[in-house]
Amino acid sequence: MEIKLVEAQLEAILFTMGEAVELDRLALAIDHDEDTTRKILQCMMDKYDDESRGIQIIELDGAYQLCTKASMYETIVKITHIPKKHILTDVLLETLSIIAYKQPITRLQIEAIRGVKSDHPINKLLEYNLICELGRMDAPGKPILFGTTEEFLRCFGLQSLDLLPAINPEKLEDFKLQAEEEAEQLTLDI
Amino acid sequence: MEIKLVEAQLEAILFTMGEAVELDRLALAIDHDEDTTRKILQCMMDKYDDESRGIQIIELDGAYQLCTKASMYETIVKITHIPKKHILTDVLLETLSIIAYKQPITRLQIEAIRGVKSDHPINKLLEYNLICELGRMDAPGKPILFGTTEEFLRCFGLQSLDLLPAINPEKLEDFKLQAEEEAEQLTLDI
Amino acid sequence: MSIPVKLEAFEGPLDLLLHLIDKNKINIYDIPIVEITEQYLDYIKQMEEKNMEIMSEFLVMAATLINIKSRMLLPAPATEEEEEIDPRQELVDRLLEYKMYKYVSDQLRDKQEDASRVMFKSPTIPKEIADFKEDIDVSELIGDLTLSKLHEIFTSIVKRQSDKIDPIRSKFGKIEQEEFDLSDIFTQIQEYGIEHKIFYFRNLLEKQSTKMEIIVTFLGILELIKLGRIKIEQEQLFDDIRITYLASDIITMEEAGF
Repeated sequence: MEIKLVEAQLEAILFTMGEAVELDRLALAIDHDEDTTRKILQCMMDKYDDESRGIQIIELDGAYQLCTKASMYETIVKITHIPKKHILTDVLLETLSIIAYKQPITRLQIEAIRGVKSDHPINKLLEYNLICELGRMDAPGKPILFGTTEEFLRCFGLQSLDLLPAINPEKLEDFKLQAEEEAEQLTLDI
Repeated sequence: MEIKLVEAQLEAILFTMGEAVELDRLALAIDHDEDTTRKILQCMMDKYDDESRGIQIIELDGAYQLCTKASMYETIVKITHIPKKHILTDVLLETLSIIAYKQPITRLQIEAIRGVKSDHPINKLLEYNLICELGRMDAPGKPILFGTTEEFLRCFGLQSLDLLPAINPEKLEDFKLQAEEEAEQLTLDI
Repeated sequence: MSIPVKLEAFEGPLDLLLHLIDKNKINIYDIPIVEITEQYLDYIKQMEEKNMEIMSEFLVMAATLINIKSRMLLPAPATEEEEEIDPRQELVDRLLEYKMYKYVSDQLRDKQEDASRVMFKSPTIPKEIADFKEDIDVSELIGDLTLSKLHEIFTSIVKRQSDKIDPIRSKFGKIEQEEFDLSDIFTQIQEYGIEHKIFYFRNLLEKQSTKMEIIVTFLGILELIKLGRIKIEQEQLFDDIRITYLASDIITMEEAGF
């Protein structure tokens, strides 16, 4: 049935767009006049009223948008509060150990050691707040220097701190110099 | 009816989250066990099949995600610009196929099949998040093992790795039969 | 014979080989090695690209083809009951496997084409909900990981890295243009000869020498013997070679007629 197809099209459009879409644009997309389109939307809105639906179509000033029903709020709060399982995989551990013992270090330097692109583990470690950006290296492209966070050190206890290279500002400068030299060699090697 | 409410909740969750949500998290959010949750989702998927619906629920390796139906593509293109996905070159696709079918696999194993160095395609596939590191092989040199990601399943419309296009056994049989026939005629045509 | 297809179009040595097999409409199991080898070498000759890394992979395949060719030309060693193993078998297996992956990658391409018609939606979690997303508990994440464990992991990475460096091959370095010009070395040996009259081959290689340098120097010595400008003696096998410079002037390679 043709009307069913049009309903499907409108649902697909509103879903993809996410935001409110004006009636005239919707009408154009489904090849119908605005009056018909409005009627079809109205009809859809009634269907969405069914209690088995968690989403609804709302009208905002002649534009239409798909969104969740207000009654679903608690459920959404609930799912976003279910803690995700975070684990330090071998890949993350390996990357973390390199950063801990070689900091400050750039992404390229990490990749040179690991032999593989490492954006993914680096991003994960940043998300986990185990590493952070220490600044930028004074080298072409101003690459970001990574190091471990205070949080990371705290979790390992102060006693163990001496096992890691301390990052005092002077040392950081030294490291930067070193890192720059290494970066030069890196480019030469490529 | 309670079941209707649960369906509404699941729809709201999937709509809000946008990305794929694992079965165990969905189950926790709606206070049901995973088996029941799976059955409800299955039932919802059937309902979404109706021709008046423009969206569908897809399963990706035990996670569920809401998306438009493929048949809605032309209509959506009419109203909005759809960003081009990464176009995979032959090299990337070939490398990705080998990884998909042979995972977990090391770089050297990939190179042995392709007969050519493969750092570049591997790094590109990592960048596109189509493959990931699975860890390291317990062998000399501890080489990195690669495998495909959820994004890979999504990009190729696969529910799980089991549903990779089968390497057509008939085709292989054909090859073998051909070879046997020819082996009889095989002369050392130097 | 003109070859219209650019070599760069091939993904690798197997790809080129498959192309040739396709082009000649022959079965993988029955590759006429001689013809294919010749065509293959033709392609490599067209290779203008100076990328030695890529080039070397094609050359390895060429060497494999030539190896198979020569094994097929040689009479097979008499074996009792064992069936004769076709020297092409290994190549056939590799080609078949490669071909199969090319075949499935076509299927995957279609799948991707279909799947790209499906649209997703980005998350629309209300801001106030997203905001009270709890922080990740770092100490829980770290769990029973200790610094010494972390150190252990780091050490093993460092160790792995040094293991990776092949002590012999790492000295080969990259494939580069020959740095040692025979005519330069030719002159240098004579200069050394005039100064020292009697010396040892080892003396010529006092600095850390590369394999290539040794070879070129040795070639220089051979040329000078041929010209009668030096005399060499070696007491025993593997003894250092004693060189006596007989001439009293220096000639260039051009003058010597090379």
